[in-house]
Amino acid sequence: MATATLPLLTPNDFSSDREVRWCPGCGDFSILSQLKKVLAVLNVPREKMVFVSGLGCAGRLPYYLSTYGFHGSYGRAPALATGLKLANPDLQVWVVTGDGDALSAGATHLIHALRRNVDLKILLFNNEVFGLSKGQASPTARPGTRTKTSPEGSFETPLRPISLALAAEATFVARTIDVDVNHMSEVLEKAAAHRGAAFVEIYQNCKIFNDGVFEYATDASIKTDTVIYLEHGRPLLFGRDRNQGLRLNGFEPEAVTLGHGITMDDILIHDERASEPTLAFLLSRLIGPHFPECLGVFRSVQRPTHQQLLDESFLQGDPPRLFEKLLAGDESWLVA
Amino acid sequence: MATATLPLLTPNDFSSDREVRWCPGCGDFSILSQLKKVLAVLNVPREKMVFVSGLGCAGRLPYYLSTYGFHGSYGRAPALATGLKLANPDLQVWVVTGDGDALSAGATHLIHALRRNVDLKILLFNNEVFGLSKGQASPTARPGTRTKTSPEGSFETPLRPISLALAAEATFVARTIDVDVNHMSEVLEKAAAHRGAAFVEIYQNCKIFNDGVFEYATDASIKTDTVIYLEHGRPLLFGRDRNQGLRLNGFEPEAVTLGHGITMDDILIHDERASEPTLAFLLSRLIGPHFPECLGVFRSVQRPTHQQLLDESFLQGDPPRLFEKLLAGDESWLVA
Amino acid sequence: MATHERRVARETPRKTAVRPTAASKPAGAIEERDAVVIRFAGDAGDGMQLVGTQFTMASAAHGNLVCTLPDPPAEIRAPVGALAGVSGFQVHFSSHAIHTPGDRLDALLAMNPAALKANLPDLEPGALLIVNTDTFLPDELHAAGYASNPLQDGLLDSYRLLAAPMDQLNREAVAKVKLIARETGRCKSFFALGLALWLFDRPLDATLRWIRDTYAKNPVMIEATTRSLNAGYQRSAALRTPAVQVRVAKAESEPGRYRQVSGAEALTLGLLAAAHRTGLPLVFAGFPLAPASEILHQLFEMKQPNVKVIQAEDDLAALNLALGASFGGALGVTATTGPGFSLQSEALGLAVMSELPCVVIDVQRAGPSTGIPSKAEQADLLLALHGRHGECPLIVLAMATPSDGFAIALEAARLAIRCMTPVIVLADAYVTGGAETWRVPTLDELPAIDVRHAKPSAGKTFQPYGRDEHLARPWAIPGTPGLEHRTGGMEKEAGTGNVSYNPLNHEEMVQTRARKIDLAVDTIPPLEVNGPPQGDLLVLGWGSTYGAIAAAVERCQRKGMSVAAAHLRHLSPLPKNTGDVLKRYRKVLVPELNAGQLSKVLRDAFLVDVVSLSKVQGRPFLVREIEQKIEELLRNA
Amino acid sequence: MATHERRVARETPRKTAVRPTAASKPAGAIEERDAVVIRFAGDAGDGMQLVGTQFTMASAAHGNLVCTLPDPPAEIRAPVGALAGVSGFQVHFSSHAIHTPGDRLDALLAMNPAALKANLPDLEPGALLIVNTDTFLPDELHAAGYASNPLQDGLLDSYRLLAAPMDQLNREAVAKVKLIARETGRCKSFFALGLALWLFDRPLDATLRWIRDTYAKNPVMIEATTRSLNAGYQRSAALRTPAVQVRVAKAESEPGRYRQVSGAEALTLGLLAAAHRTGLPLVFAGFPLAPASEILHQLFEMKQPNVKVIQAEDDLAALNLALGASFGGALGVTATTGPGFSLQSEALGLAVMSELPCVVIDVQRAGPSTGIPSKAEQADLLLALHGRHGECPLIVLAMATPSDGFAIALEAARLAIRCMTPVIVLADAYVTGGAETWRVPTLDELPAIDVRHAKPSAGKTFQPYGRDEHLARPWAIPGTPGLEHRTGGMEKEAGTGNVSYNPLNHEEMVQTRARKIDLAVDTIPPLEVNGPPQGDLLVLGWGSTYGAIAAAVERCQRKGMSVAAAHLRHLSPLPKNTGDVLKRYRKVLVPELNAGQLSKVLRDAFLVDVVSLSKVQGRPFLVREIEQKIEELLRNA
Ligand SMILES: Cc1ncc(C[n+]2csc(CCOP(=O)(O)OP(=O)(O)O)c2C)c(N)n1
Ligand SMILES: Cc1ncc(C[n+]2csc(CCOP(=O)(O)OP(=O)(O)O)c2C)c(N)n1
Ligand code: SF4
Ligand code: SF4
Ligand SMILES: [Mg+2]
Ligand SMILES: [Mg+2]
Repeated sequence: MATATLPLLTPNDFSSDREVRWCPGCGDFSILSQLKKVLAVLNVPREKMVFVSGLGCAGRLPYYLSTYGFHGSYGRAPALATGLKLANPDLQVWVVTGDGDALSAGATHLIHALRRNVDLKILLFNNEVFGLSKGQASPTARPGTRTKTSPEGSFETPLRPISLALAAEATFVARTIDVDVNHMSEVLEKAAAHRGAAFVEIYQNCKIFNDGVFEYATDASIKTDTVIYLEHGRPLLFGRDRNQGLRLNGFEPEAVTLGHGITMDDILIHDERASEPTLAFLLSRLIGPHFPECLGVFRSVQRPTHQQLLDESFLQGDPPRLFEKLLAGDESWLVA
Repeated sequence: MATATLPLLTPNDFSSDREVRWCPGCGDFSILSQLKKVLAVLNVPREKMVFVSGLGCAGRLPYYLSTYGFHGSYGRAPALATGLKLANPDLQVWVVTGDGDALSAGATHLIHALRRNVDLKILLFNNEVFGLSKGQASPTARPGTRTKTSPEGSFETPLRPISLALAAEATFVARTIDVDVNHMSEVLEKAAAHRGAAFVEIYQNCKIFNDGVFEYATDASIKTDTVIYLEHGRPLLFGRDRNQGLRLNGFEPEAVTLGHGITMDDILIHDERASEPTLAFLLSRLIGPHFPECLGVFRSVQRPTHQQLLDESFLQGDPPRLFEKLLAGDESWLVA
Repeated sequence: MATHERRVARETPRKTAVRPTAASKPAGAIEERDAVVIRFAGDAGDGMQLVGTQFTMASAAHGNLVCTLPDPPAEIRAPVGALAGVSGFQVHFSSHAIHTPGDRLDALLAMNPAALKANLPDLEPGALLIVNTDTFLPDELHAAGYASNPLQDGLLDSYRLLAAPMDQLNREAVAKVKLIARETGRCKSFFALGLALWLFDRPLDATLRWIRDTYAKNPVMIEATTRSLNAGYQRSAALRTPAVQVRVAKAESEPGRYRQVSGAEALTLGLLAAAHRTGLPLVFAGFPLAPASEILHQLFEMKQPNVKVIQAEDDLAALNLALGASFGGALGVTATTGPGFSLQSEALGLAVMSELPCVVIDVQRAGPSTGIPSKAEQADLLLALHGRHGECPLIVLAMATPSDGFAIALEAARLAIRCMTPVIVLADAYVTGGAETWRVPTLDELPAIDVRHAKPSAGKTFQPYGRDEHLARPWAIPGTPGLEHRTGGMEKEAGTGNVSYNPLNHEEMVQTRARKIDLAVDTIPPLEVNGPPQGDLLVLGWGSTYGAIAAAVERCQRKGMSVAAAHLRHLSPLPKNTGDVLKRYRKVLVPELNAGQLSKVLRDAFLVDVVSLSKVQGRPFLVREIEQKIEELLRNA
Repeated sequence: MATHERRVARETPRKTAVRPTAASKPAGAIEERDAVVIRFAGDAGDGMQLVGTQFTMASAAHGNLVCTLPDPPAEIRAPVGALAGVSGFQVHFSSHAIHTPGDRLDALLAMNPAALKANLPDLEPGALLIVNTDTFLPDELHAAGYASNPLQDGLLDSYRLLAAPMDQLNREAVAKVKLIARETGRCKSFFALGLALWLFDRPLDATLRWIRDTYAKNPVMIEATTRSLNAGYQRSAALRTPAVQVRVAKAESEPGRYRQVSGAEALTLGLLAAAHRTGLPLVFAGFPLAPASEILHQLFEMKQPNVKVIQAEDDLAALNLALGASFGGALGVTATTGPGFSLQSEALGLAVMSELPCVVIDVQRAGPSTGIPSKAEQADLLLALHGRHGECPLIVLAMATPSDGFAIALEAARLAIRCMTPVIVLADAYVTGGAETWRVPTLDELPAIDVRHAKPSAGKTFQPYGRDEHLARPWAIPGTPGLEHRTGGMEKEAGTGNVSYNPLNHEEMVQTRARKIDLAVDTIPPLEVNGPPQGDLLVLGWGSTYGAIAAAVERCQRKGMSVAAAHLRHLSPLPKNTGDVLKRYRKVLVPELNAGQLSKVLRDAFLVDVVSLSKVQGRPFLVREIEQKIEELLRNA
């Protein structure tokens, strides 16, 4: 892709002619508009971008973008996108999925796309509920969430998308939130720049069926205490005055306040490039109310992409035979 | 289940009349015979036991046991077993699966059975290859494994079943190996005793398609250096003279030799009951040749079982209405 | 019989202190009708589903026979006033038996311009049109795509218009109650309801009772909604023409307890009844997929001891869960929709091979693939019959009307258990979402379902694949000593159930599994004909087209045509006399909401050149469409 | 034509220093035959597949026409000597056209008692029986279930027995080479092969060349196996009666290059040819599932630039991967077997809705569910035709013979691309595992496949669901500026491809998708008849029954019966003249390896009362079975 000659694109260039059909107040709007801004600065021509999605409110996103798009079936988008990328490695392929789509029917496909390190940008809109199907419990629903299928409150232990992605050998794992538009841009740009599978969980408010679950992380009056912004190589601090931090007590993380003998040296330093994802895993376990939750990049390491490995493998072993030779096989004979 | 009146069972009581159809030399034989020994001492009547399996060589196991059994479809055994347990919570239900069965088609079902903490004993026979389908790459195949579908050697990053089970919120996670019969008994007995989902990875040698891949962990001449046996509350030591151990360097584990300033105090202590599975996760990342691999119980914590939660939830909210009342609905009228 | 005593039974105790009371009834001119079709339409936020349901309840309690069709918008929340956000609810109430919610409207209540725009085409000329004039403002008109105001431009001249400034009248009604704006808005639907109840001379009691129960913890809302309801009921007399009341006489019904029931409710109750009747645990595993999710939701709501409901991790898991439960001795059931049903193909094969009783409800929707979510279609018939690899026969039923859901669920359970086989029940949103008046059976009217668990018999080796007189294998429940056995998806040796690669055994088993399904025919009723036992034309349907076909055929019969109707509830096996019946008519018409799937089945089975009437629009047949086709066929006969 | 020059071409260069050389040919009596059916049978470890393949190669290179059927054991490794571990390989070679690997055996080579036990029933009385006597020891006899030694108890009296102590003779042959026991064992198969080659007067060259290439890095094994082979070839003369040689003359063939090809190889080569011919990338995504895995393995082996092969995470992923690849502009292909094919139902619906060219090969096996792995059956036809929710038509083809795999793969690619639709190819282990002689096409003989990628056209908005004369929508490849569009599983508006809930648009699209498939009929050949153009009986088949039907009909024709054969390679749409052809015969017989699935299709489509001949044993038809049915029908005619 020649980048020099690319015309400058604006976010609006990424709008399709379709009317956006989410509920008023849905967090998806904010994600869509921020995404368009990010796409506009990536220096990738529009026709080289493809958005592949599964089913759910999140899954409608491709209709609202003027790129190529494929609205697949429930949970299978990562597989479809992998095939697309195999056919056409030049494309920048994004996968848009929901918590239900990705973690109920689709968990297998997600896990395998990650371990293969297929060069996909996977955005999981996590609203902790099934939106499009009208309000049932999701695999990420917090205990106690009341839905049509959990009338007394959900009691199954929720899955943590970040923990799972890390266990699935993902090379890039991050989390951001619908309304924190600057943070989202930053994370999406990093995901776009990553070579290999980039997994981004986006906390997203479902206005209708799960309104306000992420309020603690969006309400300016408290979010300094409830959120840690991850920065590579920097101590894990939080709090309005950044005087609180995480330290390790054996393998148990502890939220502490600086002072009274606790110094910056006690505070854990974030390392998104660690050879093993143990710290990232630990951070993925932090949830309120006893801990702040982490936003930002949990892990970002380099590993050859699926395509690179495939190409390398092709060069190994015997070179391919001429097609005529293949046709004739190992033993053939002529009848004159 | 009245236990006092139970007749004493022998391993042989658990043999079915079917001829065992694994390849001579297959690790499955050893697992089967050890399993029968364990079953005989569990004090559970044979008719209360059910073995549910998926497809693969491992999946044939139920045929060789005289308990109830269900040989289901590819990858779906955890779901089928969950339904069985719902219908009949009194049963002791075992799930037998292979690395392909559990982690390719079946990953979604496995993950959900674990997070729900369904009271199932899940045995994953990991031979790092597709056996029954005659030798293709498995999701756990080590890089470089040559199979019919990886002629130049597998290049996809393998999944680690233990990492994945931990990320799926499993309450009991362990690993053992086909030929180490005492260790296997110990682990299987603990799994059977666990209330909730117990996940056990069993390293299993496939004589035909992946022979010797676990030799380092079975060969008596080296296994002391290549294996750490996990013991709760005990330091993570290994080596013929137990003079080597694991210590933590930041978040990076290090294999060290005691002496030269390194003392027992530096050595990590295993804790299978930690509130979060971070240490267990770290241990699940250790692989040769730079690290010894862990055998034993990675994690064992108590959380209410799916059945318990279901029962509790039933007691919450309004009591069930009489069926007659339900039939008549909220508004009905009589025509005389 | 019109003198039958009728009283409304209340099932829920009254808990509230504030007692809503009905306003006194204003007087007016009254017109008698046999039946009326009315549709309530408004913005998704206007509470039309509530208005429709309450109106239906009142009509049913009043003694009419009732048939309804909700039509909620596809969007969860469309922008206010948009066409995509229009929510509709149609009610057909009458003094005689009716079969459908009605083709064309005798009355339309439109809460805003979009609702008018979307529904006006269905309104009969001269029919009653009730409009909330307060919403006919420039923005709303624009959103609905009206260039000029239809209230003024003559568009509505051919209707009996009742123009009511409902926002304003409602605001006045609740002025004295302290409400926030949103609550005032909610009251507006009660105003509309009150107006409709007055117009059609229905009693307020049922609605008042509902208000009391629903807002039991919110006396302010009880006060407000009661005021709105009464205001609508009273104000109507004062409104502009045509303030004429319409009255539909009570219908004659057999004695018994009656209620309204939707198809989804009926199916749910039928499943619960099967559990109740057999004493078996019921395990229902579902994965949300509209419109089948409604059954899952209902089951969560109607909680019962001995019934376990679980949301599975996906559609395939759902059927595996159900099957595992059946193996464990429960009645395992799942409900899904096209995409999930396709996914379950593999698991159905396992169910056929393991010969366990389970029930799969497929609420068909317009496909293929994601298609048009929730729109009705009957295009999964061939999938139900043939959609599994290998020779894989099973029983297929289809429900004909909303209340038939109850009977069909029981029938599915009966056959599954009797024949040890999965049973598929086909439905669609038209029957599961629709509702009708239903005589509630007493417990001892529930049909017998014969459950025989295998018992160990001393000295004999247990034969898990032995057969009884119906060729059913024994149901041996884990936990029973002496019956330990293994089942699964591999071919079984007859009798022992051991895995067998024997070619002749395989052929025998393929034939046995097929014969088992064929034999079920002995326990199902013959195909009945409504009309002359032979003649020019038979109209044969299946599933949700029942109502439209019945109504069309009755109309034609009244016109003196030699036409009969018959309806298949059993699609596999077909009733024994199906071929005979078909051959007694010169022509056979098969109306289907697909491209002719039952036609294929009949042509193959009986070599009869049936005529297919196909409609694939995600919408049910209109009575008129079938009527016209009948007339065309008989004209050319 | 028997004088045609024939020389064997070697495709692989000779690398070895040690040159194996053929022993001089011993003399003996010679008997001429038209054709011979021989089966090699032994323990899984006895190398029977190798012996069979090499024998076939030698026969083909010698100039016979050849048809083979491998029958490997179901178990990966059964205990040595067990019946479950018997591995067989059948070769039919002849001087004239043959259609099947043969019903009954003219010769059997049995390496141990189990092999004898399992295969003796198929041996013609008086036929040649070659036995390795060294294995007829008490343990082996017991494992095979023989109470007494058949070599001694008269059981074999009616055969021409050639009793050879192969273990011993082979040991002597390699005594001078330093081998470990396992290697000596492996050489035994070469001894057996040498013996067979001598008996049937085949040349050793091809095998010697194979030995050289295979053991290029192991001169000791070259030495040893060559010795064994020669010993078998020479020793035979010295063996006990009947040491008579049998000779089958060369067949007449068109000029050209020939090879042996299995169905799996032919399919693979056909897919690669499609990629080669079109210049499109080929993306093959497969999930292992016997017997389809063979195609996946072949593709990994025959690596080619522009071809990507991936093992998916499951069967559903495989089709989604293929579909994603098709969207990306490649030819997306997957191959599976019953259980995986059932799972793919949902994804096929998506493929139909997104109207993208992809190919799904279903190597049918005995079902339902896990069934009997790898055994041949044709019971997925109705699943292929109807196994998706909604009205979901697509193209279905079936391969008739092993070499037809090449043509059918190309035909599938052609139709998928031409019509923008998924195409299903039905096969089974009988055709994919079997092999036959095949004239290798030259590159310019490959059929044309017309690929038209959409191009932006200035000033016009791109219509992703516009249509060409075949009703195909444009294939617009991501990366092309100006053609950005969205597709997926929701109903599309005609032309724009936008999501549409419009009822009439839905009906139009349902009809368009169906008509598109119907229209494909214009590009496929009419059904051809082999035999009289009208008459008493037509035998109509599809898929792998081709050979047995052709052979049976030819036999009956030779007996003077008025019977013709026709074979369907296109099942959806059916060739235009199918109905006409059917109606030209008094009776139509449809032999199928299922319970009568094509019969149903034909009865429905043409209202013809076809007679079904059904066999569901996981085994192909014997020629005799069809012949008998033909005779029976004509007797009763
Ligand atoms: C096979 C299949 N199963 C189920 C569904 C129904 N379905 C559509 S969207 C959805 C839930 C989506 O939830 P999520 O992925 O969290 O997305 P959200 O709507 O919350 O953005 C479900 C269950 C389907 N379309 N297909
Ligand atoms: C739907 C489906 N896909 C694929 C298969 C084929 N299959 C059977 S066993 C197997 C691999 C099993 O591997 P694993 O689970 O590791 O078990 P192992 O044989 O190694 O014990 C496969 C791919 C199948 N039976 N069904
Ligand atoms: S249902 Fe929830 S997630 Fe879906 S569009 Fe509405 S607010 Fe957004
Ligand atoms: S293939 Fe491997 S895993 Fe399977 S039975 Fe043989 S040795 Fe065991
Ligand atoms: Mg969601
Ligand atoms: Mg394995």
